[in-house]
Amino acid sequence: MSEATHITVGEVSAWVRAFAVEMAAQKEALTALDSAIGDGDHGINMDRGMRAVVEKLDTGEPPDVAAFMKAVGMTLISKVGGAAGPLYGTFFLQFGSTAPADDLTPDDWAVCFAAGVAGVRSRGKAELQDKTMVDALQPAADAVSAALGEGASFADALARGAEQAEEGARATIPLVARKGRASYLGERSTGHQDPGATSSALLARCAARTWAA
Amino acid sequence: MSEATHITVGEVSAWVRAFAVEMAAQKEALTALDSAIGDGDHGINMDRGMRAVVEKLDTGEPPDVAAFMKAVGMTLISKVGGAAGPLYGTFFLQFGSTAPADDLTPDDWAVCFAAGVAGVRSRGKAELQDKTMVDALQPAADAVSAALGEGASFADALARGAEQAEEGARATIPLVARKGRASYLGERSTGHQDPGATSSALLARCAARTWAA
Amino acid sequence: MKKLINDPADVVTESLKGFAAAHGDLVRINYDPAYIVRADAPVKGKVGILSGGGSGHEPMHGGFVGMGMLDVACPGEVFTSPTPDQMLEATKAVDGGAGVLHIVKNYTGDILNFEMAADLAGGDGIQVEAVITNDDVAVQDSLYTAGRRGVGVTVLCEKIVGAAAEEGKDLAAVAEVCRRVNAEGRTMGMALTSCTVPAAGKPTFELGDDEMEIGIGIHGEPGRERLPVASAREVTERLTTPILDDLPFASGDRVLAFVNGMGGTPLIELYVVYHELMALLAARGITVARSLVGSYITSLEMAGCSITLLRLDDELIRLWDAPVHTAGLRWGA
Amino acid sequence: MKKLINDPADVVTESLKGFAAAHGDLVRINYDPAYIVRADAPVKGKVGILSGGGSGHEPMHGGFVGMGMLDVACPGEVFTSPTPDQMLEATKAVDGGAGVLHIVKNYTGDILNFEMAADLAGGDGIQVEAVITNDDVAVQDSLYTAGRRGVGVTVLCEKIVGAAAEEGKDLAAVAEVCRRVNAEGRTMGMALTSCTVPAAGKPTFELGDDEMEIGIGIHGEPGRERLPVASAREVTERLTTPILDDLPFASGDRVLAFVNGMGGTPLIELYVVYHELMALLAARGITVARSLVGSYITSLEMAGCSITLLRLDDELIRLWDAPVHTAGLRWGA
Ligand SMILES: Nc1ncnc2c1ncn2[C@@H]1O[C@H](COP(=O)(O)OP(=O)(O)O)[C@@H](O)[C@H]1O
Ligand SMILES: Nc1ncnc2c1ncn2[C@@H]1O[C@H](COP(=O)(O)OP(=O)(O)O)[C@@H](O)[C@H]1O
Ligand SMILES: [Mg+2]
Ligand SMILES: [Mg+2]
Ligand SMILES: [Mg+2]
Ligand SMILES: [Mg+2]
Repeated sequence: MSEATHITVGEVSAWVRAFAVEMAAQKEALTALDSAIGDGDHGINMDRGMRAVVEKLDTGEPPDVAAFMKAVGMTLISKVGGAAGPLYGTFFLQFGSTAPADDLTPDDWAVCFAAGVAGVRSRGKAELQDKTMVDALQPAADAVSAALGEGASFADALARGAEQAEEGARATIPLVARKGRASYLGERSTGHQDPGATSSALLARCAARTWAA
Repeated sequence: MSEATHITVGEVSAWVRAFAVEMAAQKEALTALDSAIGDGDHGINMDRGMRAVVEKLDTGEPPDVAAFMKAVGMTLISKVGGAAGPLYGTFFLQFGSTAPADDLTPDDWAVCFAAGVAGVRSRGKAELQDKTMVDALQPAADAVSAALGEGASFADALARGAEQAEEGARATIPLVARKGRASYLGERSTGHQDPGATSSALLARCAARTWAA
Repeated sequence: MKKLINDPADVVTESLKGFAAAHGDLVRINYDPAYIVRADAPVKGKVGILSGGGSGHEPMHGGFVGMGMLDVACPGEVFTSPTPDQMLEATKAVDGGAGVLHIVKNYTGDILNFEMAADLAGGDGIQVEAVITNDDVAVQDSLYTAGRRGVGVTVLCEKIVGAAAEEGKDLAAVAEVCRRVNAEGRTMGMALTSCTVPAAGKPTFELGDDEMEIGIGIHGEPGRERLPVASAREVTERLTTPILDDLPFASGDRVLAFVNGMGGTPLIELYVVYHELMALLAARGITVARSLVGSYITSLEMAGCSITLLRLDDELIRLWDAPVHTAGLRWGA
Repeated sequence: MKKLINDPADVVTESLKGFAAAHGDLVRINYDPAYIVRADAPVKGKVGILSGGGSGHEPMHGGFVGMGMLDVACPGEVFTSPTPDQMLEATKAVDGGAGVLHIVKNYTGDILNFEMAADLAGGDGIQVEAVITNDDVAVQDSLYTAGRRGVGVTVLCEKIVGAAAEEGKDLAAVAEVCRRVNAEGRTMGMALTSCTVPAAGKPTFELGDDEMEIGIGIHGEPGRERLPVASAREVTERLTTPILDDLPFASGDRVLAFVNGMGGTPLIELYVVYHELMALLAARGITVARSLVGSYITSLEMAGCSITLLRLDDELIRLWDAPVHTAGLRWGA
């Protein structure tokens, strides 16, 4: 069991805001990836959505993690559109509705994150290896719980999660897409890293940075 | 008075067919002139029309000059369209309806040609110097009658007519167009030779060649 | 040249054949000489309405043949006026005994060919009146030009005059309505790209990636001025101001506002222009009583638009609203 | 990028405002969230018909809102599906108590957002059925793709289903008609040029002066194959054969033949393609009972076309012929 750190809504907010900064910074890079195998708007969509999230938060942050993450999810759902909007929106909604009333323990956080990933999978029906964000999110969720189970610190667990997410994103390069727009390309979708998996790996990396020891 | 040569329908036919050959040969050149100040189709229009005339004649030539020239005029009117169709059509129609029943004298020819020019002018309402075919046709008509009046041979008279027509066509270069599409350009129409005046000068030149001594 | 055509020499005929196949319920097509005529022509006792011109402006004119608009249209070669023999046969085909109105766009070629057709028809004892449209404010109207070109107002004339004829007005009255519409309407157009005449195979004029041509006609004639591309707001302003000043349109006027696409410009852009136009007219106190937005008088695949304003009165509104059933314009039927 | 727009970020909203100004008699527009709704919505006791998708396909979908077709349309950003909150508000706006049908083009983004909207609407006690259109034969339909894209048939669904709803059919019956139209229809498209998303500022794909792309979608997605430009005859054949073989259409079938322009291709060319299509269908013994030729489901200013064939029966013909009154399609009213 990991030691009982208290994860506050303030820390969760820092994580989400860090992700927003990252999406702005990586906007062009993500869009370039999407141009290769999609319709070239993933970076634009994610940046538009996370900007809206930050604007919303700046008008007043919800008091607890549950309400906070639900607000994030609803904002993404109503501002992004496309595939990424409902998928990321579902991730945050599920994370929020799984969160306890008060602060989170690392195990709570891992359970919430896993619930978010499960939400993405049931919403998008993607399996591992379909060349989607699931290929980054699922390894991250698994690595964090495993690490915590082995007694790792929350910081270490998140670091491992981020590594696995990045590894999973890189591993999408040789895959043939089976979901989303990229699947129209069939074989021609190989040789390119999936944009959604790439933005998801950044989400995991932001968590690791936020709670770094 | 000029000596009473007999101008046969066969000679008139040779003139018209020579003009058809000339229009095919000058198609690109005339179209280029029209591109500069019009819509770039004068050569296409004249070639299309004169081809149709020759096809019609090949199915059987009318017996006399009057019928012959009316047939030429009607064919141009029904095949060319645009400004040149009715104008050249009118020229040949008027030439034909002015022609006597039997062969023509040079004076008859001059009167018929002048009638054709008058027809063009009343149809198109163009004055001299308006930068149109009239600037070639009128000088040709005047020169031929004048020459015959001074006792010149038909061949010499036509040669003078052709020279004046060519001179008139060249003289359109500095003019500002006041009729037809070119007039939309206003001042920008100067510096280009008028395509219709150019084709008309070729008509006069073909006559001179046909009846050259 | 990138076009969905076969031999450039056949494009007009093949397109007519496709049109005939698609709209056999509305029209019959004669190919030699070429004209598109109302399936139920001639309509006994009704003034026949004929228009025509070069092809490449679709749906004008063939797309406007039908109940409440044209009885017959004469298509010429691309951008070349049709010929008198075509017009004569077409005139005969729609003479229901009340005479035939020729609606002629003001281009020398069209004028001369229509004049000859009218002479020939008169010779055959058919009463013909011709009305010339010349609404293009981009051309200065003076003794020293062939005068203003007939453009967007022609479409509105054809609709309104068609309704007047359906009402049973006589030839003189129908021609009078046509002259009034032309007198009350003004147009100006612009191009973002040139167009390519199939027979020519290359663009009629060259336009840089950052240039636009203001004051163009509908045959790729050069325009009034060439400028750097500008916003829809600025373009709309450049087209509308000369129109407003020319009639002039005044505060309190009721107008029909017509934003026309040149062939290659999609609706999403035309509605942006229409939005800008509404702002300009509101600022001048001009009321938009009716509107038309779409590609109705085109220049092949040219990208660009034209704006036409027509000052309306109650009669013109009633005639505009009257039922029309053609391939290109349809309502109330 | 040459377009008649202002700030690319405003093109959708400004175009909507222009549309609202031009068609205030037909529709009301809500801007936040954005939807275009029938002026007389909700129609008591009638099944509400909702569709939506990215903008840039005009007149689809907003141009099809009105009597006999859609009750409401949700426009997204250019080529980006709209959002569930939009769809939820739009669904509420047209629920006349008989439930609401969502017509969804098969793209992951559209599917996911519509699914969430349906969940939300269900939560609010509104009965919603969703039907997915997926008629694009250019995409192989397999477990290993997101499936075929929804394209031209969507337009025909919206017309026919709209008529079914006006007839008073209940939600299940209306949805059934929609599924039948989708099942009986097939489409394939091609591009002569790419298109430029305003926010991107450069063409979505590069195409040489002598190249065309066969099997494109309506978002500038790359197609099935890139070939040298060919005649209208060859292009029509390349689009039609896969359609005919896929359903398959058989001798004796009656079809609706729909030749659609992608936005930058003029009517004169679409009728040439239609003429070629008629020849191909006649050779197969297929009867063309109804037709539609024009630019109805577009890809911004892309030059090109798509061909859709829909197998008809008496009921579908009756519903197709039923009155419709929208900005984009109108007859019998
Ligand atoms: N069915 C799905 N399940 C999970 N992720 C998906 C699915 N479909 C698409 N994605 C993800 O969405 C990303 C594309 O997002 P984005 O470009 O914003 O949306 P769109 O494809 O609508 O333009 C893809 O890179 C992929 O990772
Ligand atoms: N009103 C007119 N009177 C006499 N000639 C004219 C008149 N208008 C035009 N033209 C002649 O017609 C020529 C153009 O012919 P063409 O290009 O075949 O017709 P269009 O101008 O219809 O394309 C001009 O060069 C000019 O000489
Ligand atoms: Mg994308
Ligand atoms: Mg010319
Ligand atoms: Mg011409
Ligand atoms: Mg997208």
